[in-house]
Amino acid sequence: MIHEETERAVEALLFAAAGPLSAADLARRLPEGAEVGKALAALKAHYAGRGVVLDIVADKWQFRTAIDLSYLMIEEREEPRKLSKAALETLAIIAYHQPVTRAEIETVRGVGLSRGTLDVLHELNLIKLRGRRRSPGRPVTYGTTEAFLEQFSLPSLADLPGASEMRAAGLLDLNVPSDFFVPDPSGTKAVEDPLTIEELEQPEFHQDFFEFEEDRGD
Amino acid sequence: MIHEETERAVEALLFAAAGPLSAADLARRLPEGAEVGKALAALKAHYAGRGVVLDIVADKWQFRTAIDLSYLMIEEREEPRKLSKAALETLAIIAYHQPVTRAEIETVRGVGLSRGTLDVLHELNLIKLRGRRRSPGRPVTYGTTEAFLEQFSLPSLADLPGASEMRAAGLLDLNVPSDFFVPDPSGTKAVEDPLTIEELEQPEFHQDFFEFEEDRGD
Amino acid sequence: MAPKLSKDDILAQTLENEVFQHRLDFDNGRADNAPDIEADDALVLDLEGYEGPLHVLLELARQQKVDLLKISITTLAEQYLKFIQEARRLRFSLAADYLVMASWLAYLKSRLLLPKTERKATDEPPPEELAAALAFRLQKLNAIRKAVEAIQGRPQLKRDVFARGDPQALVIVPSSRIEASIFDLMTAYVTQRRKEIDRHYDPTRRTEAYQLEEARDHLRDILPELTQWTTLDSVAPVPVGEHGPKRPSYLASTLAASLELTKEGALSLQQLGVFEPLYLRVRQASEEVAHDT
Repeated sequence: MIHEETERAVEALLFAAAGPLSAADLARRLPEGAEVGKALAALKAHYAGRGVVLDIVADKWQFRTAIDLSYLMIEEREEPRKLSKAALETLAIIAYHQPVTRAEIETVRGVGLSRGTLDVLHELNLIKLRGRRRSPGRPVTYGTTEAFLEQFSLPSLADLPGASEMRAAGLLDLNVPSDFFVPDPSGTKAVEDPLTIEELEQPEFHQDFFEFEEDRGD
Repeated sequence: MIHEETERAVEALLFAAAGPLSAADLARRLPEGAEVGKALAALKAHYAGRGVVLDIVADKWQFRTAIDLSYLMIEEREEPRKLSKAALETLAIIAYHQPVTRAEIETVRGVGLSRGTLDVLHELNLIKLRGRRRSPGRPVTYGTTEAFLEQFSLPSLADLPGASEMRAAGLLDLNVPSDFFVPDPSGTKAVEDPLTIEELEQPEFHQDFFEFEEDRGD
Repeated sequence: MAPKLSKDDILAQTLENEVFQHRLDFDNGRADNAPDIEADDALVLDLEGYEGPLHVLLELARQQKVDLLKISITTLAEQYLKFIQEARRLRFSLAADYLVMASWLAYLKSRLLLPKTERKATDEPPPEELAAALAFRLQKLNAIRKAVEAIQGRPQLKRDVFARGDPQALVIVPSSRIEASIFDLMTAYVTQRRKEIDRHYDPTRRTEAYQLEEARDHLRDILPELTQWTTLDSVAPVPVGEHGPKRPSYLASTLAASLELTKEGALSLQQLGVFEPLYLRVRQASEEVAHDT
């Protein structure tokens, strides 16, 4: 193996390795007789002063970013959040069945809704309070927000995939009854009253309301 | 920021990052006015022929080991999941014809698409739902993901091998000429109106709503 | 127990259909005497390797070694028909779409072979156009097959090229974006609705089916009476009262039973065309002789 090739090979191995490698580790992965020491020295010289340097720690070699550039490494990077299964499921029901009450969400899910789930969805601004159902107890109804449409790149609620798309995507199989029906959330349902301006403007409203409902629910 | 410093900074950021970074991603982390494009070009030239090279995948930049050194990377290699012939063909049709509906995939292959095929491609994060075709029934369309471009080392969809030749020969046209009617026992007939040349040439036609966001982000 | 048809009912019905009997017999005879296409050169039959009829056609077309747009569709049709014939001879169970394609190709071939002057003017496009369209479709599939090879030939991440093995994680700030696609949302929705359906499963709502066993017995009982072509409609029992199986169930099970009896060689089935009534008749000795030769 000519020297230049050994240098390239060592460079690639150190780069792709999951951790620091010793000269012996490198030699083991290269053809016999490869001059690993010489290649490491050449690489160290090549990278000197660059944004990435070749470091030796406890007899093992590793590429590191230059110390003086560490300020760049703490630059924030946006990582999309992962929703819990319960939150995603709740969001899906709110999206399709809106306006929907908490009790209705629980009926579809078959389990009680923990407070945290709705909180998370509120916090991410994916759901909002829509109004009050004109039924006994006048329960508050939930719906999705503009941010929800943006998140899923939907021009409008009418563009939420319906039963035929679910079927096309292979989600509905033959075991699903033929009368399986996915509601169209864009339809107008005037069976609820809008929330009053006062209710909406009270910053504590959400909080209080949740507490209140939680208490009643238990 | 002087040019040399920008180059070092970009080098360090690309090395440290867990995935490919776009020029915009890099610019956001650097002082205003940093000439990222120039730095990237200089780095690409600097690394040319070395054991590690600077690649463009999915319109983003990433250091990767040189392809001729793959034989050394035994410990790092992950055998890619073996895809069935049906899955590979489906993936190719989605890649070259996107956005494409399920019915169109079936028309090209002449057989119905089994449920598992799309599932596997979804699971491997190679395909995604792109939007809905603006045609009767508004069928859902599929496209490939960034992970697909990363997996197959493609700078962009325009770099799909042979795509321009296929397009020139009319082979990427989703219309079947004349009243072609080979019987289709799967019962899945494309329910779409044929697209006119004008429609195909309108940029916003192809732009399904799922892309809004990407476009806005750039 | 399923109500039986009286002997008189069957007789009246068969008499009405007297006119059909000859036609049916004629068609039947012709089908039996159709000359076998010779299976001379050994075709490699590996249906498992093909996804569908279009894939088989493409393979055959590639053997002609000419531009896919210039292949001879009549040759291709012959090759395909031979392939299907051979597959059936070797008792491969063929999926319906292979047979549908075979009959379509046979039809197309016959139209292509007719001199232009003899062709009746129909609403259908000229056969040359259909042939060109088929060739184009094969070319498209072929292009995709080449694309598969081209894509697989690309340097693949973690197989041919490798990214940094130990990236220095940048500090991550959670964003308001969530990692969920519309597909995830649909899946989450369907999962729950399915659970809901399962929870509300009501076994009393089950509809009763006409048991296949019962249908078989019923058909065997009346078999000796079916000496003339008789419609499935008149053979299948009619529901009595509100309980018990519905008419479609009677029809379906009787059809299934008649297919079984036909397979056993006790019965003949005949249909004049798609969506036409199905006719049943007890198998006659002469038929069996004709079939064996």
